[in-house]
Amino acid sequence: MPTTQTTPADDVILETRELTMRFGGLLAVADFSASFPRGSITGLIGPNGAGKTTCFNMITGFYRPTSGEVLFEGVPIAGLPAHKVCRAGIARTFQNIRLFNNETVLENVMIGRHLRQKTSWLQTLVFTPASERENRRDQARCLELLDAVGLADLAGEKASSLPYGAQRRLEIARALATEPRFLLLDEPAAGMNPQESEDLMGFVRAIRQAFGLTILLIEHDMKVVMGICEHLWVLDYGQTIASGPPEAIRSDPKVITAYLGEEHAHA
Amino acid sequence: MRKLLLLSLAVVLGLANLAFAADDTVKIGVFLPLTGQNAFGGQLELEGVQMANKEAPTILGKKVELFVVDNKSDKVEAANAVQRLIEKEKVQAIIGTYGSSLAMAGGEVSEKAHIPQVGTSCTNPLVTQGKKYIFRVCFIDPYQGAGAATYAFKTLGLKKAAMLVDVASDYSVGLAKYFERSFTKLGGQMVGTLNYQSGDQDFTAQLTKIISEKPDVLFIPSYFAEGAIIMKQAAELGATFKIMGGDAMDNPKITDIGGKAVEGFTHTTFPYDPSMKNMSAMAKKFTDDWRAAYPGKEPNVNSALGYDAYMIILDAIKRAGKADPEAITKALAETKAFEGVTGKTAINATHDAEKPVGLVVIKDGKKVYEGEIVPEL
Amino acid sequence: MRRGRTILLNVLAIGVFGLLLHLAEGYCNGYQLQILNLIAINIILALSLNLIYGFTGLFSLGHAGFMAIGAYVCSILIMTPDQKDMLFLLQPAYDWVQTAHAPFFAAVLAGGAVAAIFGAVVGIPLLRLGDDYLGIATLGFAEIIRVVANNVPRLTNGALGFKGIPAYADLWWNFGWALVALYVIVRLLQSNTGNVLKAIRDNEIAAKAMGVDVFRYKLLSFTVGSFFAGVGGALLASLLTTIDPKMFLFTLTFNVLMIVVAGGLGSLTGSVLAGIGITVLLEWLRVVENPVDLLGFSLPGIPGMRMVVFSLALIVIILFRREGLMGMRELTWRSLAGVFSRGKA
Amino acid sequence: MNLATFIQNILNSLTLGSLYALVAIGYTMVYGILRLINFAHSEIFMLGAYFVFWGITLVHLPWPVAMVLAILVTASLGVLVDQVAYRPLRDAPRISALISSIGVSFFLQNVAIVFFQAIPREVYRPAWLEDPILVHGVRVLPLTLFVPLLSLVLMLLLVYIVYRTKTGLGMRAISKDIETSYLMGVPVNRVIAVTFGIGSALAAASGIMWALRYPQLQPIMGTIPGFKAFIAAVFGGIGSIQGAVIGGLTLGFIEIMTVAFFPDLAGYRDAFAFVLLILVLMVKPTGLLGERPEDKV
Repeated sequence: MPTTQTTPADDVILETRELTMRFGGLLAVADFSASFPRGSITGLIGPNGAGKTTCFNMITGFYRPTSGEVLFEGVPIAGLPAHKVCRAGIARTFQNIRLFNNETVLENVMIGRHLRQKTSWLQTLVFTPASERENRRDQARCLELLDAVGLADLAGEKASSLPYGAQRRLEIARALATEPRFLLLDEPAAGMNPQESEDLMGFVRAIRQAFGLTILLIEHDMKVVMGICEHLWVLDYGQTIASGPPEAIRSDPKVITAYLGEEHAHA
Repeated sequence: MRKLLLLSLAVVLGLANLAFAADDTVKIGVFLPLTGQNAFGGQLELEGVQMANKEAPTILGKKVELFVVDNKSDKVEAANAVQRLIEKEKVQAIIGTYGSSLAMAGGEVSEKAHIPQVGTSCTNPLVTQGKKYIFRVCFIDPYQGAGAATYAFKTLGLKKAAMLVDVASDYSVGLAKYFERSFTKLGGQMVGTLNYQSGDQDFTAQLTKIISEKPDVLFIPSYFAEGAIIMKQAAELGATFKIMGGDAMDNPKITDIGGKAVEGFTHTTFPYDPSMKNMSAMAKKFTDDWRAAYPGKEPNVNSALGYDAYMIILDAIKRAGKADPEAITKALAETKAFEGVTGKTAINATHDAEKPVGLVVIKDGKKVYEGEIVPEL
Repeated sequence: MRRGRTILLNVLAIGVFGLLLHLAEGYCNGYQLQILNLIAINIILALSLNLIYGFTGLFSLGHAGFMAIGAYVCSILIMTPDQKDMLFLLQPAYDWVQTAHAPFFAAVLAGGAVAAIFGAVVGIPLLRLGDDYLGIATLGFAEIIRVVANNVPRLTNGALGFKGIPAYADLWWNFGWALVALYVIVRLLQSNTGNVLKAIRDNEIAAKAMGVDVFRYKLLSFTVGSFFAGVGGALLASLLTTIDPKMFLFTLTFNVLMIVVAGGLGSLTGSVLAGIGITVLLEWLRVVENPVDLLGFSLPGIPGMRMVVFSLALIVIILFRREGLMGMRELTWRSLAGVFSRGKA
Repeated sequence: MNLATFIQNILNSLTLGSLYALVAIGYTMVYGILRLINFAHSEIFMLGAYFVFWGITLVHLPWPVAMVLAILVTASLGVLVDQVAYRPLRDAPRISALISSIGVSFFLQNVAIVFFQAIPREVYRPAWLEDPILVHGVRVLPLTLFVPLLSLVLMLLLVYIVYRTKTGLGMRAISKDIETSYLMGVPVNRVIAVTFGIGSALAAASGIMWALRYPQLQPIMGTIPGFKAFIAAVFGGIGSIQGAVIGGLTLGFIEIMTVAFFPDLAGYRDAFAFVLLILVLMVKPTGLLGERPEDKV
């Protein structure tokens, strides 16, 4: 299996070792071993049904891998429940947007703050200074985040009333509120027009910079993938078929076969 | 939409106001279970009350007006119903109810409001315990349970008894206890007590067990609805023991529903039954009037108790000379020899009616009034 | 400042409300007071179920069970040992039941607390179940409580239940507790924990991804809801002065559920309004069972008609206004002000 | 316990269990397709039994004719209930339809109380069902055998409909994915109506047999059997017909056998169903044969 280590191992923030997922008889992901350098933007690509989202679900604790290990900053996290993975510093978005539709934009982001809050609701009951202070501080912080994604004006709107692109950005803002060090984006550009995709690329780079993130994204829009990813992993039928910098992947015959079928590979 | 709601509200309120009454009437409230689990008893008693009202529509020259409220076999509703009768309809006396727990829930309210209440068939001792304003025209369960036990042990010579008890019914649990107490005191042996819960319809498991214990008599302190099915199932399972029950089994439909299975079934009751041989003049009049009023429908003891509850209040008003709640209460407590359909009634110190325990046996598909028994306590 | 004004308005409203209660106490007759008291208790019950179901999305049908627990615990504590001596006719009470005694406030609190403990204990296994399964399992829990109450006469006096429970639950206690319930639940929902509960309702998976320990918060909501269900049951016991297992049939839960749905799942003010409306409606509907003299025609009263009309009303409400009175909206000072200023315009 | 008593208990369990199973199937069919707990099912059950009664006493129909007619009338009633009270709520949150079904249940029960009155009524039973046969000291009522047998026939008929007819195919398609079924041209509303019809027919059949077995008619007679049958359906895995049958039989056996072996627990009998249910759900959160809905992320 081709693995190209571009940075020294001690600077790897997340590493998967032979991560495997079986659903009954179906092998969804087989022996996915990858490592993600701190501060990088990595793409996970492959045709539909290749097992990309399954990888996300295993890393973020939604699935317990059949076998294999996930190391986050050297600590094994595979099999931990999702909320503990998030607490450890890994946040994600979803392919089909999952917002809290009946709540306001600001409330959506505040939920991301929740796991970093120290005061309990019982303190809110009697208006203790500590809880009041914390709530004020976190609201201010969430508004900053919304400002960063360009949604500050819509803070009081119901999340479901936002246009599609704004919903995607809100989902990212909400993920950022959990103070992650590793962010997984599942098809962030889906449903966007070329201009929006262009903006998205700038946005992703900007948040990496601003929040000191390492980003892993699933994306079908090759322009986006090639535009911002520094490294790519390619899955097909659960198997890792290629890995490397975008230029190398672009010309990899195995990848072309996977995407376009056998005859194109030799064309 | 909202306007429509307001409008209909206004109409409803308007209707309520139409039901007001003039001052020269005596108002008697009736709260009975007309729906829900005890409805069959409540409906029969209501018919008795209504017939009494038809026969004696006035007292002291005033018209007697009835206010009927359904307590839905539910205690919360029973308390509400009495509250409503007292506050809204301003009744001077209350009749009700079938079912001890309902009577107690309503009784708390009457007691607080100082309005006399006369129970129809609520046989638990607690109903009148420590109450000044609560009376009843029926006897109480310890007395009835002892009557059944005496009859089984002494008269029929049955030595081994089993019971099938509804644990969710205070009536059933209480009566069972008193039967057991008397039966063992007399020297009988209890070979098994099995339980069920109100509303159950399959008793095969319990009955199979009881049959295997070979008792001489099975006592079922059930309500009529369950009692009839129990007997039917017992017969199907080949039971040969005698089955006995309490006053709640007294219902004209018992032979319709039970068929051959209820043949020989004996239950205690208040001393009235249309099949009574040496009927008092009062009972005879009631029976004839009933048959004239409701052709094709036999009178029963619940109707008779409803009738008596109404009449005993009127009797008290007559003796008091006025329809004031306190005066009615005083007169009720002093009732010594009220001639009712269910026999000559005296109200004792605990406000219970003292009357003999009657016995009914099903013979050849008919209810036969066997006579009366004096319980040996 | 807007917040200061809200607090001022709230304090004022409570003051006015207190005055109204005082007037009601003086001028209302016992029947009307009874209805007012039932309104307060129904509001407590509806708020607590709305917290569990409307705001956290936990389909729970176990309210009658928690109410039963609260009612029994409170009753045992406020009845005097002498009273209990007389009550337990068939079998004597356990010694600790016989001797336990507490003042009313503590007894209600204890009723709520024991219900909350039960809530937590059954919640731990049951809250892992999905919606309908949770509903049926909690309904089962409530039925089990009732069956046990029938079968442990030394604790509950079996089917005979308790009579003559001291009637401490007056307007002040009932509405006082209703205010406490309203305050606690409002503050809980306004806190970020409240946001988390609503997040779980809206999208459980996303909530997990946001680091929410979903199970813990479900348990929190369920326990707080059970607490107030227990409080409601305790107050009901003292208001009615008599309880037995039959009172806590599953229809009781459905009555509460109906209030919550009619008011709007996820609207506290909706629950309050529907609590008032439905309690009053149920009383008014008695009219349809009374004989009516209408323009010389006399219609006989039909027993059972009330529930026919009531169930019909329920079906019509759900068919034509499925989100209930308020939907997920709340009546706030701001929205009220909005209504009035629009009225002027 | 001697052998005769034991066999007697088995027969009792079988009768009770097959009745539960039959009612449970009605719940499970509707739930499988609409994810709706049809609380009105127990009232349909009650009405089915009453219709036979009216057929015999008012119209003087022969018993088998009255029975078939009652089943047909009840089936139409079930379809009507769906059309009036559930169909307008297909796109509403599921709680709406649930509340509606509670409303319908209250409504039908109280209408029955108003019109039929609460006094229990007798049930006509053909004589050949009543005369016991003695087999090696065990009394067997033909009725005790008739009930499970007829239940079996009805269940087989149902399995045929679901797995061998086009309508059955539609039902299975809808229960998998209602949206896609619309797109694939399944006449969804008609199939749902048929489902309600069949479910209600089964409820009527079981109501009639229940009334034969426990011979009494009451407006509230459906409540407890309906409740327990629903538990049986959930226990077996709601949505699965086989599950409903297994659940119903298991419940029947547990209720009877626990009382038979532990008579002191008879007072707790109504709680067995729930204890059992909760225990099973702890281990299998969707019941014995229930399909685990895929946790799509």
